[in-house]
Amino acid sequence: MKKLINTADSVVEDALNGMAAAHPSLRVRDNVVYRAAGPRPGKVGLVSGGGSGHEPLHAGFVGYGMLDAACCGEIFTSPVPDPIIEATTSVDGGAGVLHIVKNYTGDVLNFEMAAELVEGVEVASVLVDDDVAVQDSLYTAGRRGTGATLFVEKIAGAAAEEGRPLEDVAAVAADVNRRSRSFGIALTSCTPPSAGKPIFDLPENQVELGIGIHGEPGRTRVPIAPARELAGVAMDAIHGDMPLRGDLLVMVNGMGGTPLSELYVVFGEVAAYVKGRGARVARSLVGNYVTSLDMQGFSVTVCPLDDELTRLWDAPVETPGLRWGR
Amino acid sequence: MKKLINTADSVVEDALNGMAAAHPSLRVRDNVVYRAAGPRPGKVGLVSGGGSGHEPLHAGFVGYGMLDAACCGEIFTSPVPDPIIEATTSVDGGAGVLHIVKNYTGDVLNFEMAAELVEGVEVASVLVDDDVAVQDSLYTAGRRGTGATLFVEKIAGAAAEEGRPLEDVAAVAADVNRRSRSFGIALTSCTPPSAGKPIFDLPENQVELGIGIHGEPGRTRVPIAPARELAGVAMDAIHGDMPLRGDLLVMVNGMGGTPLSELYVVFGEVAAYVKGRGARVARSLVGNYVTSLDMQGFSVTVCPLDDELTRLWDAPVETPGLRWGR
Amino acid sequence: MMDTDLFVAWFEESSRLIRRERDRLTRLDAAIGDADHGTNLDRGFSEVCKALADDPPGSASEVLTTAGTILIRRVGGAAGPLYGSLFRQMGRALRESPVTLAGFAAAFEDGVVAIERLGKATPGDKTMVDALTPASRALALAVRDGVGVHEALVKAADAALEGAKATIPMQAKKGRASYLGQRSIGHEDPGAASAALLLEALASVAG
Amino acid sequence: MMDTDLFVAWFEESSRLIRRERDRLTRLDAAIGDADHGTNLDRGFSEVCKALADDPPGSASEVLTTAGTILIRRVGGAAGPLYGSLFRQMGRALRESPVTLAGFAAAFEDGVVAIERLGKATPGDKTMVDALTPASRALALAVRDGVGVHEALVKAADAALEGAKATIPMQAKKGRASYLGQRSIGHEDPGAASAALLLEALASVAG
Ligand SMILES: Nc1ncnc2c1ncn2[C@@H]1O[C@H](COP(=O)(O)OP(=O)(O)O)[C@@H](O)[C@H]1O
Ligand SMILES: Nc1ncnc2c1ncn2[C@@H]1O[C@H](COP(=O)(O)OP(=O)(O)O)[C@@H](O)[C@H]1O
Ligand SMILES: [Mg+2]
Ligand SMILES: [Mg+2]
Ligand SMILES: [Mg+2]
Ligand SMILES: [Mg+2]
Repeated sequence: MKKLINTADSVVEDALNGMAAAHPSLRVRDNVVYRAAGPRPGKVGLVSGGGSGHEPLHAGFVGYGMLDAACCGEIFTSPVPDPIIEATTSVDGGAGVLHIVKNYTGDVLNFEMAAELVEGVEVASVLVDDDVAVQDSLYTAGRRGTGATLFVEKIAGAAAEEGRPLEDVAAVAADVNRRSRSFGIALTSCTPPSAGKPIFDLPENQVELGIGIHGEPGRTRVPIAPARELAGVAMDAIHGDMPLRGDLLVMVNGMGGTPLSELYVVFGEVAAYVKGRGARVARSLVGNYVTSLDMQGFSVTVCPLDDELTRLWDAPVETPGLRWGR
Repeated sequence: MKKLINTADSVVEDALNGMAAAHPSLRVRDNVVYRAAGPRPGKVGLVSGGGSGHEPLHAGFVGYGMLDAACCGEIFTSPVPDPIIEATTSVDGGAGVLHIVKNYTGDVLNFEMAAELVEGVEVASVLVDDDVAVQDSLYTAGRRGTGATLFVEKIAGAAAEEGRPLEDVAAVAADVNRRSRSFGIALTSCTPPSAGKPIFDLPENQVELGIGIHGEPGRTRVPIAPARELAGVAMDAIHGDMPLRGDLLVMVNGMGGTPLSELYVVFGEVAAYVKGRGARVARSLVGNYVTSLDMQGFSVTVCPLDDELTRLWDAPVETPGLRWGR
Repeated sequence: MMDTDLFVAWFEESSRLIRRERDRLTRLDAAIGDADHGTNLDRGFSEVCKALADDPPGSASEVLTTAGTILIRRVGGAAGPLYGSLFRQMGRALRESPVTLAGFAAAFEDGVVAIERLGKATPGDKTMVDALTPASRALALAVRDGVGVHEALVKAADAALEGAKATIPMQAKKGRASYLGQRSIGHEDPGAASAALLLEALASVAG
Repeated sequence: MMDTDLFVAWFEESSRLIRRERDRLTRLDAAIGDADHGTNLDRGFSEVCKALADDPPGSASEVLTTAGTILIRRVGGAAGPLYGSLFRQMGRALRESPVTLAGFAAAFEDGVVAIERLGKATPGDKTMVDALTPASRALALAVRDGVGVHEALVKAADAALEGAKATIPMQAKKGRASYLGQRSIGHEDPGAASAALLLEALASVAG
């Protein structure tokens, strides 16, 4: 294992210290990243978090127009209840706090415990479960939360900045999640510092279909194919689950180790696919946003937009990971 | 080789098509990326370019506040004169055009030929040569242009938006380059699609010091060390060439395959180093900006700021790769 | 009878075994999960031992409550809240001190039920539950048959180990492994493996 | 005498050899550069052949000028402008057609000087110049000694090949390889290697 770290145990803390040093707009306390400005009275607070290793998610999305706090667990390990409780209490501006939780057993259990234990703060939660690679059935823990988390955090964040009440913000967040679908493909595994080697081995000529964002192996393994075909596999899975129509918000997301140029190649194919189905890419995002350490690969996330969601997506945002309009 | 591409020959074109599809603010013609809005009368035009494989540099920096056009060559191969001539003529708003050229024999020769052949446009050029790993002497082609290219494009771009005359903009660009120093360290090599395998092999326990941005091997090879030490090696090289003092613009740049979290770990160490020398990180940038395909590693670029340069750095910019203030 | 020191010793031995088996647990988690189970438990159980050393609890109930609370506070992921609830529930259930085997068996059953309630897993889902429920059943039988504490705990440990191995052919229906569908078959569940270690630890300190 | 067809054949054969040796040239460039020399020249020389086939030039001068222009237009990198200037300068210098060996030798020398001027490289810098100048010298001697065209071109090819091999122990002072400092020693310069191929091509078509 070759990594730019000091020790495997200190990597999360060291990275957060670096973030704090790089972004005066952020404060870091006990592995929770806050807006330096603190809570705004009357604004619903947005708290998210989960295991680390998905950067810029979540910490990179703390700031105006998105999150108020991000609770950062160890690599791929959801945070424990205490910091979630602390974050929830700290960001409450009197209008309550929304927990944005990716649907993984660990995240769900720890956020639930925190929500139960927190005192004097009205808490609502939204579960993100957009990954169509997993069937939502009695035979699984339900769909994973992946790329749509960014959409939920951005759009709910914009709604919160407008001063909307907690139930509104929660409803918008749930709506975005309900509309969103994702599918991911890996060219390589990733190496958690504490594990010291790749989570799985992928032969030089194979790719892993239907991967999540924790280096878990996917559903199946197939020979590597041209970007056009791989984009087709991802889009077929999404289109099969939710036929593409109308104006779409489309993200081609890198898993962390894939260069931007390759993501643009994939996006070109995704855009052609969307056009071919008579739908339209109204808004797009291409880059490494919801990652899995140094994994090479991509995921596509699609969310049909209406005028209101488009307006909220376009609203100003100022975070280390996503910024426009100010 | 495992890549998200269609064919090795089409990768540059495919990626540029994807960029055009993702960014309505851009137009792509003959592997040149332009602002869709076209030239602004009276504004100095900024044209840069070089081999591809460094994304988001250069194409990702086309837009308000930075470049007017980026000429994209094949992977690691500087563009030929024709597109440079075409770009130069197309972006001229009557105030002349500045060529921002990284100091590599191929880039220099092709931009020089273009500048000689272009007709009816006043052309000035700035050479970027910030890489302290190379001695500028009779025994080398001179220092390479690396991370400082982003600083030059951003700050000269801001000066151009203010409507300053060509010689001013060229002078600002030259000043930024003169102040800037960079040093890079690689954990792995990179794989150009047409080569099909890594340019060099690096044993599991070694890193390459003083690398450029074309997957060239560096000056020396040493055993992997903690991020603190590697950051120290890079900063010692920079500090030894230009003692750190006053307000600094500091970029910790990823080589393309390194996850953001590791770059923040490095930035934390770089910030501590700067503080330890009594200087101050006034502005910073952490991310994959001037890359070498899928190479894992980082580079640090430092530029001392004065009030004027700080103002130009902070000025609004709206490109796919760098955006703030609008 | 099981006294307070025995419960303290249980967590010390558990921590030792988990440290020893950490990489195996992480490898099992790498195969069908995210390769953090060993590291997470190692971190959590050593914190438990520190806490128990820092201020020695006065009763078995206190030992278990402290341990459960620290696991919830320090481990994270799925296993943290689940194991934490197991021990907190046992602490709540155990009012006597020293503890009789019958009392322990009942409390352990309560703890396992708490895990099942929290995780909504049932036997056969390929989780820690598949190691814990056989252990609980073995304890109940031992109480019925009136066997001694050590023998009972050895039976429980054997049952847990068997239960863990029995997860190998199962397809996971809960937790991360369930994302793999059929591909989860053929691997031992890391949580079941760690649960078996906990019962092995208890048997050996009661020896 | 060297007629127009010979010059056309020169570029066809060069293109064939470069295609055949592409991966070797790229490997040489990978060792001390950026692994694109073979691909770049292959692209450029096949474009040259297309152009020469599309409208057949009427004179040696035209062949060389067309070839040089296309190389500048299609190759990019350092080698594109350098080889382009070599051939464009030769085209400018060659007014006669068919061409005498003396005329060719003089034009070739002009071309090499053009490369030296453009790239500011001198012999010993570990560049294509180290293959081209010995070839030019060999041609001049052949003219002085009045040897035949084919024999002269074979001598030039041998000199170029020797010159290319002689770059192995050199430390690069120009181009990408110079960034490596001492580490450039022990590798043949890719541009010198491709220059040797060009002269080998000419010798074989003149045979
Ligand atoms: N819903 C559940 N009910 C019971 N046990 C579960 C459940 N989900 C996961 N587990 C157990 O947790 C173990 C994984 O723990 P760990 O790796 O620490 O957490 P995570 O899966 O969050 O990384 C699994 O092997 C399984 O035994
Ligand atoms: N300044 C120079 N003068 C003469 N030849 C040069 C010079 N710089 C580079 N070369 C030649 O160009 C070759 C590299 O060509 P190529 O790989 O196509 O371009 P690049 O270095 O831009 O990738 C080198 O091997 C060397 O022979
Ligand atoms: Mg985990
Ligand atoms: Mg090149
Ligand atoms: Mg796990
Ligand atoms: Mg090259």
